[in-house]
Amino acid sequence: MSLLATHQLSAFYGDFQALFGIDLTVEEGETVAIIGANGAGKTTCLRAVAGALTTEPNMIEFDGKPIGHRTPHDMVRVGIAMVPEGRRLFPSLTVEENLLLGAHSGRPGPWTLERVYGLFPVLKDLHHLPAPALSGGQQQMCAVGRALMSNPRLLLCDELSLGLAPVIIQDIYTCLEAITDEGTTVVLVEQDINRALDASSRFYCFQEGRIALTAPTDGFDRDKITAAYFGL
Amino acid sequence: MPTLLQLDQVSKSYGALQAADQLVLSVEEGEALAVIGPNGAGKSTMFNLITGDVRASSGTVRFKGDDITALPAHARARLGMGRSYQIPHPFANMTVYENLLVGAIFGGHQTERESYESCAEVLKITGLVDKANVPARTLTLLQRKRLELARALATRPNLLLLDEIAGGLTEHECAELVKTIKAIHAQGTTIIWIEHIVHALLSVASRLVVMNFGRMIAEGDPHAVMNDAQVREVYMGIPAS
Amino acid sequence: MSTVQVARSTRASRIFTPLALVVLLALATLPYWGGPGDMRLVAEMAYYLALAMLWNLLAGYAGLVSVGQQAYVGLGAYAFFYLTGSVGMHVYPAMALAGPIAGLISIPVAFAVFRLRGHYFAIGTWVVAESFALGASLIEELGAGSGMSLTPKIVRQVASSRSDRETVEYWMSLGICVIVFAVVYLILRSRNGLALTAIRDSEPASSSLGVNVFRTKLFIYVATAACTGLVGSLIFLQKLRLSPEAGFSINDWTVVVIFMVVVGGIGTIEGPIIGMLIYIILRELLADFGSFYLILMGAIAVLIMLKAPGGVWGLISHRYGLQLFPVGRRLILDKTPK
Amino acid sequence: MEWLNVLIQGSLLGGLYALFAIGLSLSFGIMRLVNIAHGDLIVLCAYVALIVVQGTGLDPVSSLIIVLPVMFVAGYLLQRGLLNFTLEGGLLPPLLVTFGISVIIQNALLLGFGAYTHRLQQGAIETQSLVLPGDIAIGVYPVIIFAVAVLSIAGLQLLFFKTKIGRAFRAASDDADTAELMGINKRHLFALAMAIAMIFTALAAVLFAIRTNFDPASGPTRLILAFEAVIIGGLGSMWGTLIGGMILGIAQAVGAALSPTWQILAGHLAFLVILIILPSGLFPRTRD
Repeated sequence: MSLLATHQLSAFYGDFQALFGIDLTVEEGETVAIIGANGAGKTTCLRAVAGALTTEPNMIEFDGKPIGHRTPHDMVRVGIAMVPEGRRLFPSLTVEENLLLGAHSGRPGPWTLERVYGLFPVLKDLHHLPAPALSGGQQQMCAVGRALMSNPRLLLCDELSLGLAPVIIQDIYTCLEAITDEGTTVVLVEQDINRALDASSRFYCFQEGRIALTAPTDGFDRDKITAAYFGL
Repeated sequence: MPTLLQLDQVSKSYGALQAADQLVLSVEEGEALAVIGPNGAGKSTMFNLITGDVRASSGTVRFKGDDITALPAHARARLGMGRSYQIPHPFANMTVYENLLVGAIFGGHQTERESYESCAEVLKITGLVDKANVPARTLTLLQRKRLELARALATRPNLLLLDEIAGGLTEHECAELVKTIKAIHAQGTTIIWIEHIVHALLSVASRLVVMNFGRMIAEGDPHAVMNDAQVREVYMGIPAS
Repeated sequence: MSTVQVARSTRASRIFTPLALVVLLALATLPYWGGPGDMRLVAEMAYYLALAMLWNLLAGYAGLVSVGQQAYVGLGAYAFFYLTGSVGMHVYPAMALAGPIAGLISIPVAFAVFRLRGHYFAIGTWVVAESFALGASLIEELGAGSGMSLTPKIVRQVASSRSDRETVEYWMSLGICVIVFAVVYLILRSRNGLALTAIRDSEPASSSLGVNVFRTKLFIYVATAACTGLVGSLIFLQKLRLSPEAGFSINDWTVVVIFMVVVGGIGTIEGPIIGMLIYIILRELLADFGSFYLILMGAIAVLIMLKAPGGVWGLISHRYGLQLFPVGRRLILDKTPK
Repeated sequence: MEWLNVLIQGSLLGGLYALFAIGLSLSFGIMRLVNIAHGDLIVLCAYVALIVVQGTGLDPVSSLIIVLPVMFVAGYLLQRGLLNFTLEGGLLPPLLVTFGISVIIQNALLLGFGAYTHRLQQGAIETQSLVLPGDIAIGVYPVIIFAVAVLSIAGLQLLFFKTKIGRAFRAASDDADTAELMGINKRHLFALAMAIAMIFTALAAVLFAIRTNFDPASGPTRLILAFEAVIIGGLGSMWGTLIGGMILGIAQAVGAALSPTWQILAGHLAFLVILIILPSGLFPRTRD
């Protein structure tokens, strides 16, 4: 049984349909990447899985149970956490408070404040600062740490590399490896294709709200993806 | 050719975030300029600084030789700037034709009667004739993007700023759009186009600017710029080897 | 010969317009077949409709959700009482000046309250209205807290007998309602109306197409204030007595009006008419139960806002696709059959 | 010395206004809800206290034992059952729904209790006063109200900055949608916020009703005073609300010292002037 499966997942923003019948599966312990151009529906798909968009119950199945109708805070309770695009830290909370907020649902598990600080030592040094005082890379770490604090079985990461310098992105992806080594399942949305493919074992390429291509990452001709993606 | 638009050391910061950092850019009349860069690189911010949606923290913006840094967006539109938004902002409760009419009357200095023909022409160019009398809220994303273009054209701009209007198009639709933009350009409209679909850009643009972290990191002949190692790394994540 | 044409009427509107004219004509002859009670009721309906259309223009079209329009009812009324009583002006020129005076005062007010956004704007306008009320109660020349009355001499300028006066004032109410309707309708059909609808849907896009958002809103605010002032002078000509509480009453001149617009359908021309009728019918039916009709009205407004934000007219026009007062345009190209 | 007296009396009066404002500031700050019915809820609380006092023979302050829990539950239900549904879709729904509630409360009270004025009697404390050097007489009761305001705000600060639920309030105030993605039940949290707001509203109501007469139409004036305190103070901190209340109180006291009829108008004018100079108040929220 897959940890996550979507069945003909469709999603709308008002009158506008953003996803058309997405079928994807994610196995426990896997890291799966979703890539595609702007507006292809990647973020929408993550938001639907996180409960931020209303869908039919059966469209999303988690651990064998239909959960498509649940609210976002319920999703956290069953074990789905999200690192939203653009980090979305709470500006009036300190770094530590942001992390503690991630633990609001009280889901038990290995991740505690100490372990998150162990993963991102820089956050420990800055724990009393308000979140906006952090650099982009530190904010991203804080956002990942905040999601981890809910001890998720499935971690959804939206554009971790957005607006960050390459060496910082490298750091964050190194940490992500440490997280997946714990057995946490990860779904990555990235526009930095190589980064996404390096970190994942399988990928889905989205186009106009549909899955255009899916394959294991290993041995896949990257130039082909790049060509398809950019039309170069 | 005379310079149409000039940015001189234009910067914009939001607190600690430097959204535009010392931008210097000069666009000649009749040029077609392409802008690429990762998400969050500051491309749309540059557009907003040009059109006046956002005021510069420092630096000057010149249009047709005049300093327009202090002018509000509507005054700049009346001087001959038309823009599309990356996320379409249709006037949802007005018909497509009425959407155009706003541009024709206020940005294009036409009376309502004078504008009939030109609005009809724009509808034809942008393939929205069949949708002329439906409320804009019923349009699909694709049609909304076309409406963005159509509305900007209705102001009869000298400078047309296009922000990702080809995103999500099929190969064929993209080719159609390129044809349209080429035709607009051929009529003498200066164009600045932000897009991720590089091949579409390159078939129209004669110059390419690459942005990252609010700065311009490369500029020049499109093919030369695309082969630049730094650009490949920043834009596509292909490590310089 | 142009091949491109624009049509502005709809089939429903072509049927409805003569119908509306017939109703108006019938109402105009009411003094000849109705009693004074009927006339008073219809006059009240007329000035409430005028206020509702004005608030709808302001909030429903220009997005300026003011809860302080009673300021201009009061200002218009005070201007009228002062000009007739203290200055000694004749009733009609005084009434003609009441609107412009309210409009003039609204300009500096606009520059102050336009600095406020959304909720702050709403509260700010209310405080301004309260300040005018308190100000009026401090000024001796305006009768301070006890207010002013129209002397019999002034009242006789309208007509010498009471019944004639009621007839004239009835026609004035009807006339001013028609004038306000025409002003609102013409503004909405004009280029300003086009700009206004655009601004309501998206301010940034309007600016990017050359619409001066601030000036358009200012124009609407001032025009609305002037018309509201005119209506205010008319209301208190009929009431004969003016006090700060009565002139600047938020409940009478704004809350009730907001309910009419919301229940009828905000942002439509038809909405205020329907909302006014619903309010008057409710009030007349429940007249024996004190202020119970207000509780019901409040509950209906809450329900409408939650379940059908488009109001009663929104429900009707959505179901039947009706537009009785078209402000839209249809482009007719030679190749496209309509 | 006369002006010092004015300053002190005005500041103490500001304590009452700050109490009026706390509930409004909470619902405005946390869920961006502009509660037009806030003033009428204050008056409603006063009538609930009146019923309790008349029914049980308790004195007004002791009646809080019953009034506070009742209003806590009422606040929770009001938000969960009604107001939560107004929060999507812009400015108009919350404004008009609370307008509707305001009219319903006012007229229901009018039908139930008539237009008569009422007052709660607490006894001798209402009239006792302290005399400070320089012949400045300060009422004991206004000092108590001011102290209650300070303690209330201090208590709320503790709640906000030292508890888990307070952290959740602050997070939801920053960005309610992201807070939901982090496991916070927005609807429950907002209802709790309104319940807490109602506690302070009830507290303010009883203290106010001991001091001043009230009738079914007393609400809107309290609403405006509360709004003015909140907006002058800015949404950045609760202490700002207290300072906003004090500025309002002082402006009114100065106005009243010039001429008694100027009291309320002076407050409004001070409010408008501050708002024109600083549209987001003295202590604005750093990000909105």
